[in-house]
Amino acid sequence: MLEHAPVIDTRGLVKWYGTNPALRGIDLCVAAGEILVLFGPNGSGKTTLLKVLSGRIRPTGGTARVAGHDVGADGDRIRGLIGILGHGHQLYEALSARENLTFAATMLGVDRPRDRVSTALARAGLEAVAQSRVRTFSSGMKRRLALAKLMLREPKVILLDEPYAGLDLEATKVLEEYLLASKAAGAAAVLATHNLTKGFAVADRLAILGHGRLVFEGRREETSVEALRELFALHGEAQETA
Amino acid sequence: MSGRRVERALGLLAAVGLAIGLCIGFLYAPPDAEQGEVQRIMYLHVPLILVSYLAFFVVFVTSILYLARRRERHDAIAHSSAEIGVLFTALAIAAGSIWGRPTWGTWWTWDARLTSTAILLLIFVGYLMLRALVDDPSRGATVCAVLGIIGFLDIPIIHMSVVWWRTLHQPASILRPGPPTVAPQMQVALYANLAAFALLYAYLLFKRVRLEQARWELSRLRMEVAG
Amino acid sequence: MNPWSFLLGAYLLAAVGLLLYLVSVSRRTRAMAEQVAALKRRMKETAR
Amino acid sequence: MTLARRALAIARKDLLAEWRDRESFTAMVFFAFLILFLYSFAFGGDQALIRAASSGLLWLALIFTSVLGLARSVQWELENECLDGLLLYPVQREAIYLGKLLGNLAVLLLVELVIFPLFAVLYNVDLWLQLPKLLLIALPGTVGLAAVGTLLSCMTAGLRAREAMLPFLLFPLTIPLILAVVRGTEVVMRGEPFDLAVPWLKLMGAFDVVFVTASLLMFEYLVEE
Repeated sequence: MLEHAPVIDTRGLVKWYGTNPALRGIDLCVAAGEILVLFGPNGSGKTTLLKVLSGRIRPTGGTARVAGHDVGADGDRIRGLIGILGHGHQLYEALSARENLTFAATMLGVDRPRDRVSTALARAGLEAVAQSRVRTFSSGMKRRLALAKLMLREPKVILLDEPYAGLDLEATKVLEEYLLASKAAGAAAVLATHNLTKGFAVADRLAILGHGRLVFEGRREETSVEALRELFALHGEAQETA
Repeated sequence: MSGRRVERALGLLAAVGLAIGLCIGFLYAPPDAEQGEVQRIMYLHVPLILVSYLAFFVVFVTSILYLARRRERHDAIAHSSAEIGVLFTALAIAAGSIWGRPTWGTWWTWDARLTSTAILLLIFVGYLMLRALVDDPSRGATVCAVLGIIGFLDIPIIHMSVVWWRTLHQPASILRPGPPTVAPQMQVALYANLAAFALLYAYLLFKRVRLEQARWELSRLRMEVAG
Repeated sequence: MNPWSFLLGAYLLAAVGLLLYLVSVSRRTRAMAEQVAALKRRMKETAR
Repeated sequence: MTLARRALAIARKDLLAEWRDRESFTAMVFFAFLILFLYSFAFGGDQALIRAASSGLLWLALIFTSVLGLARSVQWELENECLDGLLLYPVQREAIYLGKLLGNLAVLLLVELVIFPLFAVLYNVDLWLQLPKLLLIALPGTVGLAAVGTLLSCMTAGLRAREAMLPFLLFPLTIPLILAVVRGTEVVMRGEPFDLAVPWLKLMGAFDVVFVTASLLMFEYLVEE
């Protein structure tokens, strides 16, 4: 495979929910070792775009290729390459932290699952509560456990949907370390958020999504938080949440 | 428009066919030796049931095609055919029930054929209800395609179980609809009516699919307006 | 019991049922066609 | 092989959660017991009458009860977007269906194991000697019920009227199964020769094969968006 071929490559991506348009033609490229941060107000199509990239939903039109595979056709293969952190934490509250991770490790088919699970728990700082049920966790701890689930392996593509929501400072640091490590290992990442400051800090490239279209795209050097904030205000209210 | 012309021709054919079927059923075929004149309900009841099986078979085939190819047309045919199938089974059960009153002395009896038709009606009423409950049209089409397929696959099993249920534990009823040996004139009447009802089904299906196409057209226009 | 009343009942019921269905499909189709036409008209107007 | 391992992991996770909370199991056993209890009042306390219809009454209670567990099993996955997470694993869809099916089947069988003796005690039915044969009848019946129920509960998940729709679709589709399992149980309970139950066993076998295969083939379409 070509070294510089984009890992994520979409052309004219369109998605309709019944009679409502969510994406209206998205052209996007993300290279290996690149972090693209996607800004956009609620309902601008960020989550839909990530879901299409993960192969979870089928696009209405256009093409999306991830690591050379078409998302519509090769769903199984793509799911093996992607690590995703969604809106919901996707954890089973009746099970303990370790049980959740062990289940995830089995489903992901990672090597030496026991060691992996222990390492991930340690990185997320959850060793002490590994045997406690997720139900007893605070929302910050749940987010960290979801993060630990993501860290069970090294995906080629990382998709993060509002990762900063409900994340405490310590956990934000864990997330950023993980992102940088993955980037160094050559992973491509798409991070959707409406937190401009935090998003700007980790981005290589930035894009703004408004009403299902890309209204801005550029490298970090070419812009500033202030310029982004103005652009963002044009396309919907910016919501600065810590 | 050739579609319209085909539809009109089918409508005409079905009307003529039904008229001929009625004449043959009432004038040409002799009254039944045991049941007398009432037996003529058979020329309504049996074609309705058989054509509704055909309708559900069409649902089965088009549902498979929809899952394989995701064409709106296949879903439109499946949905329309299911609706007509439900209408026909309901009418068949009503006619059978009216036939049962003078023959068995009750409006309803757990006769094998009547029972399995009733079960079929319940399954496909569920299909239509499910269709009405799902808001996203493509999700509704997929879910209903799955239900249409398993509903049809269930038919032979239902039929077998109900027949065993009625025969393994109690003697078969002596008076069953449809005499054991059918007179040739009766067979002619039955087949003529069967053909007429099949034509009627084709006509209704054509008409109903056109409604579905108009619905798709409308949602496509709405998409254009919105985006 | 007169067999003809049962015969008439069965056939009449079927006829009424089929006719009602036919009418319902026609009406639904017409309503849909009107909506399509109205939408097309509105699109033309906005295009101008 | 990996398919089987992952299906088992899903079923194990379901059962582990069920073991911790006993949410479905307790509700189901209590509900089934309540129905059995109510029969006594519906039949005016006539034990002989209830015994005569016992297999039908028993299975009716179990089938009504099954809806609770089947609906809960999917509802549980919808919380916190767990189902989305499950579908994002690099796992064949068949494994997910099989896993959910096995989990449902295990819970249903456990409920049956508790309800059979309860029924025997309540209505003075001599069941103990017949228990192995009864289980032989119950197993294929429960497999079919769980197979159709798992598929349908995924179809109706997230719908507006799912509580009503699941039984509305499940009961008519499983009528052959209900007939077969009721007649089979009747043969066993009355101490009739077991040969009489064999055709019903075959029918249930055919039902199970048809519906498990069809569900495996179609589950993929159902969870896709």
